[in-house]
Amino acid sequence: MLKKLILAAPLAAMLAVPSVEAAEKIKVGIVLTLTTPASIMGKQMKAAYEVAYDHLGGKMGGKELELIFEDDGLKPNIGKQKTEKLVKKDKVDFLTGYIWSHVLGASAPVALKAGKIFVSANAGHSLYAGKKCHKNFFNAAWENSQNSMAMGTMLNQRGVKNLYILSLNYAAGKQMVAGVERTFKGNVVGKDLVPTSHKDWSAEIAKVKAAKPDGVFVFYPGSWGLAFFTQYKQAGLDKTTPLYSVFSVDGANLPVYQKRKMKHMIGTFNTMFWAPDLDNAVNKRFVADFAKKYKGQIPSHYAAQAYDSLMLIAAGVKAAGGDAKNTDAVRKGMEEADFGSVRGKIKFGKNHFPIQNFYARQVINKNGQWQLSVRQTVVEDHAPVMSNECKL
Amino acid sequence: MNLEILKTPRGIYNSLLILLCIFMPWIAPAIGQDFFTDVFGRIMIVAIAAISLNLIMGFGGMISFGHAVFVGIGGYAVGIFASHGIESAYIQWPVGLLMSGLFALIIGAISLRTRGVYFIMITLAFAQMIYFLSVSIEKYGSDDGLTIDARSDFGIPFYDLNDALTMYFTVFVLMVACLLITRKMVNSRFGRVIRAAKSNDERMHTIGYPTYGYKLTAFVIAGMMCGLSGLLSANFEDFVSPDMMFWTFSGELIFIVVLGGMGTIMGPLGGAIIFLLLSEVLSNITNSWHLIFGPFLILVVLFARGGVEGFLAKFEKSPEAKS
Amino acid sequence: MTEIMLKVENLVKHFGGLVATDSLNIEVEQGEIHAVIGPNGAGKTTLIHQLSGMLESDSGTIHFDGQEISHMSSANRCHAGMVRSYQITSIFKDFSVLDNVAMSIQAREGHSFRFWKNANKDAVLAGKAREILVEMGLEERAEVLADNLAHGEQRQLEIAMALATDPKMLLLDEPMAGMGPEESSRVTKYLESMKGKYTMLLIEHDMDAVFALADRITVLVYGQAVACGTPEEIRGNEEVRHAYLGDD
Amino acid sequence: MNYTLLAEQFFNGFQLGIILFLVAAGLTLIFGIMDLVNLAHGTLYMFGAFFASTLVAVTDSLVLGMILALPVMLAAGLLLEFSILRTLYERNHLDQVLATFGLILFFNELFLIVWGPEGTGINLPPYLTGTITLPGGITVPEYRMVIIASGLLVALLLYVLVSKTRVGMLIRAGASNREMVGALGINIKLLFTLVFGLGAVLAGFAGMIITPITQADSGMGESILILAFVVIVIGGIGSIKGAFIAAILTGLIDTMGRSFIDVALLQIMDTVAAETAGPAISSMMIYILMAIILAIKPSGLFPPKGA
Repeated sequence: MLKKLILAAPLAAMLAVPSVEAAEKIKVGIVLTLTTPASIMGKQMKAAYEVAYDHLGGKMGGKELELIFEDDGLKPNIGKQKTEKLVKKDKVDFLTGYIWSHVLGASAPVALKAGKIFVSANAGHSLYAGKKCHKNFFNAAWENSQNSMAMGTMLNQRGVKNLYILSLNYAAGKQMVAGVERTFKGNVVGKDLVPTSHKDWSAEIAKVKAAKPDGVFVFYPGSWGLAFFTQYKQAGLDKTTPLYSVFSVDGANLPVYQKRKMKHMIGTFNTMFWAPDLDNAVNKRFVADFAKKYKGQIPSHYAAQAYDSLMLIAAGVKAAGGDAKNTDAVRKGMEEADFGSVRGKIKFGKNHFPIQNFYARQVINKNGQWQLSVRQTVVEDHAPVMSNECKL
Repeated sequence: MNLEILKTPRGIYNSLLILLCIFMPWIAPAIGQDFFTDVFGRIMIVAIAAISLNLIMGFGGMISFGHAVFVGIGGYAVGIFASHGIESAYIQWPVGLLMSGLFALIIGAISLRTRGVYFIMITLAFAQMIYFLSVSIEKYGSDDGLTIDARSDFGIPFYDLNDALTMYFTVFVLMVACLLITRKMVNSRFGRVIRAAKSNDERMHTIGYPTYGYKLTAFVIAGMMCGLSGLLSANFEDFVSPDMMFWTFSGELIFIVVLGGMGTIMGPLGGAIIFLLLSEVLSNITNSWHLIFGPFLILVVLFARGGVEGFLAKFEKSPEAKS
Repeated sequence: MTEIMLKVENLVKHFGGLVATDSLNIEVEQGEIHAVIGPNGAGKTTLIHQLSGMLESDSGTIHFDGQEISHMSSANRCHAGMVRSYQITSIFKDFSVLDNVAMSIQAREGHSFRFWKNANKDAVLAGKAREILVEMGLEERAEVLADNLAHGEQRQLEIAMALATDPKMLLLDEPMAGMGPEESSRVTKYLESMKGKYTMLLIEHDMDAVFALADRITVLVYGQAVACGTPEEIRGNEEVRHAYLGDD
Repeated sequence: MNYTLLAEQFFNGFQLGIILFLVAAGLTLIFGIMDLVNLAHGTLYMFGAFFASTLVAVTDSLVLGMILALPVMLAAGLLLEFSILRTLYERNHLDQVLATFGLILFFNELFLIVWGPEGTGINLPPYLTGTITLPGGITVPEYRMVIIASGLLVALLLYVLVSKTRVGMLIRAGASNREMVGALGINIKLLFTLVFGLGAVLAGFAGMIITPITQADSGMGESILILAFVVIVIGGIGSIKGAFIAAILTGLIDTMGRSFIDVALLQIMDTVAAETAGPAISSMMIYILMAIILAIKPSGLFPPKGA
């Protein structure tokens, strides 16, 4: 009797989810990390999708739009499982979200094999910008090394001669390092990649001090940034050596930095394709509506990407006259990308990655709220370096 | 096969588990839940890893807290060869099995010199070491993992792992083979040595068994069986990443074995089905499902020792030997 | 002159500051029952541990059956023909009585790297195991789970397991410990019947049994052999009477 | 060779060793005396970090907050022991592993919900944010000095407690021979509870003093737990002395590895290979150390006598 219960309960619980399909709805499956400490980004992105949904009036190409969110738990196999569920059970027309390259690497093939259009809203898996590019694969964010390449250029512009590089010892961390080394023209006086289990940089910081660089490049996203920047100040380096970061200071964690009173972050530079004060009408509306939706926060670039991802899909559906099943027409519409992007105008390369500007951004304290502000354009119309490896 | 087994609750339950696995590809579409076939494919692959863990833990008393590492090694054998364009199963599979066996030999040789708590912690530490090593190898994707474009090629006409049903039943057949091997082995002379060593290792020495070699052999066999799970996982998921050897997965494997019924042949399969369905259901109910799952795990440990098999065995009249 | 089966020379074992075995010399002749007696803490069990290879000695040598075994592993000492039993019952509790004994049989039949054939249906193992059980009077309990045996029966099984390894010499660590008088006398009789067939080193608190069985007795006090001789000699030894046996 | 850097790194390694010791000391005692495999020991470290963060924020004083957090840690440890872990003493290691694994999952999720995904942290007061310059131009952040000093102080107190007091005598006796303590007619339950509480306070103390440096987030306990495992395995389970020496050794080797392995590798291979191998090897060093030590001494460097 028990065994029946044991087996029947999960089956019943799963079957309880209605699978009857409402006619002619356009369904978008969104896989994000909504648990674990990494959910700090995922939750912002979810809110941004909802803002985009509101801006679209809950419709795409005249048809009702449904967003289905799933949590990948920061695990590739879970991400893949959720993607399968979205494809096979919920029968979504599009898949988007995907913060992490490993989750994307496991999940994207499922969607692409099923003939779905897949839009990465964050993970900048470099293989998909080059060798593995696919006609149905779009990226509404960036390729991993683009941003750090822009940083290298910015360091040249700012006259940094001796640079110390600090990153994490995993794929994205190495791609960031490769990016900055590709464009930075001065000397790299030291380089350390620490394992992701480390939260204490005592050894590395001592090496930085000994090397006496005139700039430190860091890639320490999320909680690593919190810990690293704290220790940077404790070692007194904030007074001597300016910090240049990529993906380590953003709208998602600035409120946390502010809460922890990490004042030395103010004035530091980073690079990004977007900033909340980028001057265009779409962006202004997005930033304002996002704040209303999400704790009064200023959106991060994650949120901006999520917003653009859904708008990109909407542009495709619109071009196909509301027929989401007509993948060719949808794709063509998406390639043209005729929609109001938070970046101003957006355009895609043949590998379906954005060709876009990168800006130098600085942390400022405006009206008591820490935020990122555009300083200057560092590079214009930048495309991933591996674009020509794409045979589309 | 006789029908005797259907006379006990355990027998019915065990038969049901197998039937569920056989017919899921037809049950799932019939109830409009196609994706259940994938879920069960995945369950059976995890079950193979759990069966191999059960072999050393349930029968041999070796609590390996790093078992997931062998799933990773098997998986990477497929992934690394595939990334070099070598898709032949006759290269991928033997190498995958040999490498998992070799790693098991090295890890086992050091870990088995110690006992009890030391063994648990050392296997965990080695698994973490290999995990970090795999994360630092950029050539093979680092933590991004490797997407596998083509599944293992056996070069047999009409046998293609890309076909979903072929893949599913390949997994099924191999899982059943692992169950049979376990059953055969635990009742063999070798298996008795392993089981007796679990029961009383010191006595084994004094009646003339140098148990180290036997335990190490069992550890290597289990490592290879777990490597098989990895080979299948890589093909089934078309993807490998260091994540598959993270220590929490080793912990989950232990739980699966205990939940199903440690030291029973079919326990790991039942445990895998219940565990994976439960986590699926719970994660659909709430994102914070660990809040429910953690206490559930504790309750199982405190009040349901012997797992499902142990519970069902209580309804049996005569205490029969473990089959 | 009979052959010396076991020769222990200058054996030493320290635990921290405590000396458990202090330059001990013992000779056991082939076929004799040699009892080792002594007050609690005299180092009797430590001696068995050292002889059986469970404990590495600090110094000294052990010769058994013509070869030096001082650094041999327990398993190899067993294969050489020396097997021990335990004071605190040490059996495979989740195995049947028959299987407990069969494990010993299996050990002497070469390696056990046989992965396929069902050992439960192995007539050789079961047959020989049953013979031993018959000898020990446990044949009716063959299929019972060892854990479910009465205490005395478990003690018998303990000895049966040692015998089943087909040893030349038995190291018996208080075989009668915890037995009732009936079981105790049965085991005594049994050991007596085995006299000559096996060489035995017997540690026992039951003095009636010791004096009934032993050919020679060594008295151990604080890890040192204070006396050695026939039961009569030991009984007549004033020093031993005074220190240990009491003056009754 | 840059000797200032070498000295600084030595110092840093020592500090890492101190933190490891504080976590490992409790872990090794709990293993040694209660024979309890407590995976949730890392969770206690996390408890310390979060409780202290909150109390420091409430009291607006680093010292007061941390002092208040100690009894809270003790209470939390005792509560945990009383409610769940006590029933596990008589269970086998497997049950203990699983149940405490369940505790990890539960508390990580709970803390995530209560404190949010960004976790929490402690800001150092101005008087601790500076650096100290030692002779030879070695500069060290003041707070790291505080960690070392307070860690050493605790280690000293622990030494006195274990080697000079009656409770300590029982603890030592228990670590080397569990049955003996029972035979002495000691209230074993009380001793166990006491030892667990002590372990909880030590782990919690480590968690709280490291928080101003690393900040606190849910899941922080697991990476330290695995390192602490390595430490106590190297040191010999149940041995405080072993834990101390192994912790310092581990801290030094890990830090030295991260600092100098790339330089060393450059001597024998080209830049690209060295840059790839360097981080991989340095993250494996302590595990290799563990493997070597175990291959030579399977019970660790200082196994308690009689174990």
